[in-house]
Amino acid sequence: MSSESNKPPATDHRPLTTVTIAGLKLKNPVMVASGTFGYGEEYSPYIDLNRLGAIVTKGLSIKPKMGNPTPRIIETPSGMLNAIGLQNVGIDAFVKDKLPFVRQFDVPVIANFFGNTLEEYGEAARKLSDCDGVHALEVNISCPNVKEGGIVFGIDPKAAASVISLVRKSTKLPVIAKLSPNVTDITVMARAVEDAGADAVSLINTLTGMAIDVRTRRPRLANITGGLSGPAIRPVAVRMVWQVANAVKLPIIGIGGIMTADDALEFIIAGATAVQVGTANFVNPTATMEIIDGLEKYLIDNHIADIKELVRSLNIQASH
Amino acid sequence: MSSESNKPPATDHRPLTTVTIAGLKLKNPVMVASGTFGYGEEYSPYIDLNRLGAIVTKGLSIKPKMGNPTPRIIETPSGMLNAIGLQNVGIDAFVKDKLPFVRQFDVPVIANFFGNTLEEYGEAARKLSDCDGVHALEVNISCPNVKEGGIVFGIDPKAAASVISLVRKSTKLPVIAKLSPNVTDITVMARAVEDAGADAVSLINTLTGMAIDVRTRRPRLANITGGLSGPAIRPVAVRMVWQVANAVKLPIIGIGGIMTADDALEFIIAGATAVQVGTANFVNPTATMEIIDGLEKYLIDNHIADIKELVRSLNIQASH
Amino acid sequence: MYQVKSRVIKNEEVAEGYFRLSLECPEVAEKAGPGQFVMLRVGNSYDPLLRRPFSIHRINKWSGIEILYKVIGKGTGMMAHIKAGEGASVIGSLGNGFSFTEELGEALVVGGGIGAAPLLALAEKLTGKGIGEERKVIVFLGGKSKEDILCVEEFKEIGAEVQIATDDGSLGHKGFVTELLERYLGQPQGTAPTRIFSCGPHLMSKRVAEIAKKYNTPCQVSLEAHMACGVGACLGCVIKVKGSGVRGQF
Amino acid sequence: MYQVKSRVIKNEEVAEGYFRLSLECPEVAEKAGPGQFVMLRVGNSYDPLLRRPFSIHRINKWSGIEILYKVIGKGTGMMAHIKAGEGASVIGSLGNGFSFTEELGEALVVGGGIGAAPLLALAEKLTGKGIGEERKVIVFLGGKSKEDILCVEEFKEIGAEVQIATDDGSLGHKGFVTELLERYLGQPQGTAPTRIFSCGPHLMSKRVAEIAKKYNTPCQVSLEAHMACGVGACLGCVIKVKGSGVRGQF
Ligand SMILES: Cc1cc2nc3c(=O)[nH]c(=O)nc-3n(C[C@H](O)[C@H](O)[C@H](O)COP(=O)(O)OP(=O)(O)OC[C@H]3O[C@@H](n4cnc5c(N)ncnc54)[C@H](O)[C@@H]3O)c2cc1C
Ligand SMILES: Cc1cc2nc3c(=O)[nH]c(=O)nc-3n(C[C@H](O)[C@H](O)[C@H](O)COP(=O)(O)OP(=O)(O)OC[C@H]3O[C@@H](n4cnc5c(N)ncnc54)[C@H](O)[C@@H]3O)c2cc1C
Ligand SMILES: Cc1cc2nc3c(=O)[nH]c(=O)nc-3n(C[C@H](O)[C@H](O)[C@H](O)COP(=O)(O)O)c2cc1C
Ligand SMILES: Cc1cc2nc3c(=O)[nH]c(=O)nc-3n(C[C@H](O)[C@H](O)[C@H](O)COP(=O)(O)O)c2cc1C
Ligand code: FES
Ligand code: FES
Repeated sequence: MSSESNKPPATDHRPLTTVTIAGLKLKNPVMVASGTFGYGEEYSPYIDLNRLGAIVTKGLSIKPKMGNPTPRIIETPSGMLNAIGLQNVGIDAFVKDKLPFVRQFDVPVIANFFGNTLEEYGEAARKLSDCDGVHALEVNISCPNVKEGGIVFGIDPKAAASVISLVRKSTKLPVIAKLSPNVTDITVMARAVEDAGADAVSLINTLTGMAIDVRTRRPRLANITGGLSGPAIRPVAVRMVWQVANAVKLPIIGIGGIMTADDALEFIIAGATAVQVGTANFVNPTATMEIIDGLEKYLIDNHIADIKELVRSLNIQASH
Repeated sequence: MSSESNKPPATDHRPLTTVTIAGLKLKNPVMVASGTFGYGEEYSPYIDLNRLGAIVTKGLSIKPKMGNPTPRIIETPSGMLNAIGLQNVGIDAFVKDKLPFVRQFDVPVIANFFGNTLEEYGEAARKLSDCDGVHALEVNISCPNVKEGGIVFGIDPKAAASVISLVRKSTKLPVIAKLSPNVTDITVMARAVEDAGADAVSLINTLTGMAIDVRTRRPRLANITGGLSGPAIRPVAVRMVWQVANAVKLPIIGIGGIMTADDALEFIIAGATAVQVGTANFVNPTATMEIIDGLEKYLIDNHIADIKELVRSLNIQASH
Repeated sequence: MYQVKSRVIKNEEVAEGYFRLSLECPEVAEKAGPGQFVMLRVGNSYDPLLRRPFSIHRINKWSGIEILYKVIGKGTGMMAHIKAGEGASVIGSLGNGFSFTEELGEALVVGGGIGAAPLLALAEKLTGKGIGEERKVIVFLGGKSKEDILCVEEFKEIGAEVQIATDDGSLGHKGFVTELLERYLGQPQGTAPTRIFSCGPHLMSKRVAEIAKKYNTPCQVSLEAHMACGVGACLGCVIKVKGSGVRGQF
Repeated sequence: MYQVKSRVIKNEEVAEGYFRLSLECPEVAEKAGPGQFVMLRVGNSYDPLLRRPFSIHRINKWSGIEILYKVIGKGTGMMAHIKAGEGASVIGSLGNGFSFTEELGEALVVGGGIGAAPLLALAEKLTGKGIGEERKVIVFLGGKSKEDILCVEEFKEIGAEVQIATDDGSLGHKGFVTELLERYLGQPQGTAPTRIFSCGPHLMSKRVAEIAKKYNTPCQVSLEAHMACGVGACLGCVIKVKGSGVRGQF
């Protein structure tokens, strides 16, 4: 009774769900994660793209990339391993063939990209900044499937900082650094990219994993190792978001195994200003819509007028 | 037809399943993991302890430890988070009250232990070596739930090496270093403990994770963070075992999400000489027995005379 | 204690959202006592991963046990799909269960919602009587609404008196079941040794304990502990362990 | 393409380990063609996590579709537990499916084991005939044993001729189904445009392709690709994508 009456009265208006990440205003904090939503068109028959907070593209590179041999995807308990190998059409074809489709919609487009060398990161950033319809850049320094040295950027704070500084200099767009979870201390990486000029961090990318076919005694992925995603990794992702929230001031985009609104709320309460939904798109193409609705319902049910009040609201006082 | 006739004839005898880890001979490579099997008595109504490769005890310390407040355990997709906080009866009570029970069985006992300081590791190693019925020591340098500084040992190669050197000097028993997966490069840790005199490495301990109750906006574990175990982490564990197998010569004990014989085989093929079964004990107390039977069946079905032939047998040649 | 692959005899919805599962497991049944529980697992999915604890609802000594469960999440949702003839893995029986002596003359049994589950096995033992002695068993059942009042017929059949309370007044007294208990204890009492047994949600148990303090030792079973192993091996639940059995919050 | 929460009409075991699932999903049915597939999900467990692809077995234009599936692992094991009235999530219809023109005079339809599933919808369309034209449909079914020969009656009912081969000779010709196809093609042929359609295990498909090379264009559906999304979004399966539909290995 008494706790009920302490609550503020239910708001008359719909709660505010808009958030701003690095100057980019989003209708709501729910984006789709890179590599899990194609270039935007693939899921357009199933959901209204206008309702998304933002669309993050498949990881792009200067040159088109064929990716790895198959099998590229296998299922694991409550997760999946992928070793797509960053297959993509290349930035030029993206701008020419893919961007016009998503530009039709009222949704910010965040271009996820990577380079095989430091210089390529700069060049890609410049190219993407020049085209019409890209609203922010997400720098993938963390893909575990590139063998050309890309991995180094994601796990070494100095290398990560050098990539982000260069990208920062090469674009006027907001720069989001996407962090790898395959590190001892994610806060060191977050601080490094913060100092190097990133406007936001997104985390986590996939955990490196592996599975073996015991009949053939061969790896189940042609690439041997791959990236683990899905609900299995969510506890690790939430922990890292919480750690980073306690270490840097940058806005955080939380990613990893988000399937439902409650999952998204875990990340937001832990410290994320926005979230990305990845593997869930495959399982349930309407997951993002359900999450957006679920967040709004949570705000109403809990008498919260603005979703920003939830960000970093974790209460760690012992309860007894 | 032709591939069939290329196979060696089925062995007349039962295949060999014995393995040797750091001089310790095991009937078979299947142990129970620390903290998931109590002190041995708890599961004795359900399985024949004599059939186990070895029993690893709950993590022991010089002084008894109360552990963390509850909730200490929560379920996550295909996994669980625990923050027991290394509750244990202490080495003296273990020797007096617990060891006599397991000593009745024909099974090697591996004492898992930890210290809050470097000195405590040495003292604990000495104490455990003096008592009758402990056959090897597993040094937990990696528990994420000890806040007194214990975590440092597990993620810093120099600190890990200093612990292992000291333990090495303090005992004549085989020394197994148990590694944390919460590091950028597990091979660096494995090499550090190899150089410091470890006889074997066991991996992985739990991944640090976290979960939030979105109704109360509190952590679901009283300790805030906990260790993720179970099938969810298996792909990460298999990957790390494979990496370590390519980096050190030490025998490896593979741990992480093993539920079935096929899971155990993944680790063995990746490079583990033996395995430990943890969370699976809770789900299926007879898991170890089924795994032991399943390994033997696999050897027979695949015409393999000795399980040692399987260790590090992963074929990474492209198949097409 | 055993781990058995038991066969499902029957799995039927006895009320909206409540199922009764009959399991063939003579070994477990033989040793089982009221207030004890089993750890159950159906299917082979790893989500949910852990076994689920369920009180023993009824014991059929030579054949098996029954479980009464409420569907609330993934685990119980999967249980609701199990068909007769299929397998379920049972670990049990665990916990020390309810205890009373032959001399007990009057038993006041208080159940809230699904908390009625273990009380049927208890009532069956209580009404089984002592050595030639007469024993009075009153069962107080509470719940949100009439759908949450379980096993009334079963309790009556074995000779227990049943008193009912619902929050919405759709059946019996409108109010808390503990009010019925208090009213009863407020009346002039006989001299027979009396004991209260209860199982239900946390708040109900607390109130029972308060009431019982004045009159007798309460004996409670909590259905709200989170358990990973159920046998004392994981140290996840901070419970007193006796032998290798988990004591629950008695 | 739609994602729909469809209602299960029926889910019955039609042969040991083989089930037929009828789903109410008029939107999907309306656009569906033979050789297309749907991505299915039942329950809310995350293990298995991904949807499972199933060929459209039969199309009931105004109401829904049928799936014929073999229980082999966790996903299909869970499907076998779904009851009429419950929900299943369907994404479809996906893939380009089988194609043929009105002129087609003779269709040789080859199915191995569960590969028969998509062939019934195909045969129904094939026997539906062209504009006033007569069309011959011969269905060649192969399997390990007679239990693996599916839908013989259904194929016959719609007017197809059925030829059977089993590895163990328990039904029809003892040997491979491709031997029946070869034997048939070895006989003197008419002049009607002929086409081979096939669906089955990898080795069978390979052999069909070899045989077909001499005679015609084969058209194959593989049931062995691992798919995460089924719609071209994950790039997990290296398949040609047309529009947003996945082409499968046709
Ligand atoms: C000793 C004991 C005896 C019990 N006896 C019965 C009984 O006879 N009949 C009955 O219907 N229920 C009983 N329960 C409660 C039952 O175990 C839970 O309802 C069940 O585990 C929920 O599983 P789920 O997967 O359907 O729900 P979940 O999806 O796991 O969770 C739904 C809700 O149930 C809670 N829950 C989850 N796991 C547990 C757990 N291990 N223990 C308690 N709560 C949990 C969660 O916190 C959540 O609020 C008993 C519990 C205990 C500890
Ligand atoms: C386009 C297409 C159409 C299909 N149509 C049918 C059909 O009509 N009827 C039918 O019974 N089956 C069909 N299949 C196969 C069916 O998808 C698999 O049998 C099913 O996914 C197995 O799921 P499971 O969880 O029971 O098995 P799992 O436990 O996942 O695995 C058991 C075995 O099945 C294989 N498998 C797992 N997932 C897939 C997958 N996504 N695709 C293919 N194989 C897999 C595994 O490698 C393993 O060998 C089709 C597959 C494809 C690609
Ligand atoms: C099939 C697949 C492809 C991916 N491709 C990319 C990519 O190109 N660039 C990138 O930064 N992340 C990529 N990711 C990682 C996701 O964006 C996301 O960080 C990760 O999957 C964790 O989120 P989830 O658990 O919600 O999927 C990919 C993930 C998957 C499953
Ligand atoms: C409840 C619980 C308690 C544990 N306690 C210890 C411990 O005391 N010492 C230790 O080295 N590891 C401990 N572990 C880690 C396990 O030994 C094992 O490394 C880990 O759980 C991964 O294996 P699994 O996935 O098979 O459980 C514990 C794990 C669990 C689940
Ligand atoms: S549930 Fe494991 S000790 Fe209580
Ligand atoms: S299954 Fe995702 S692209 Fe084919």
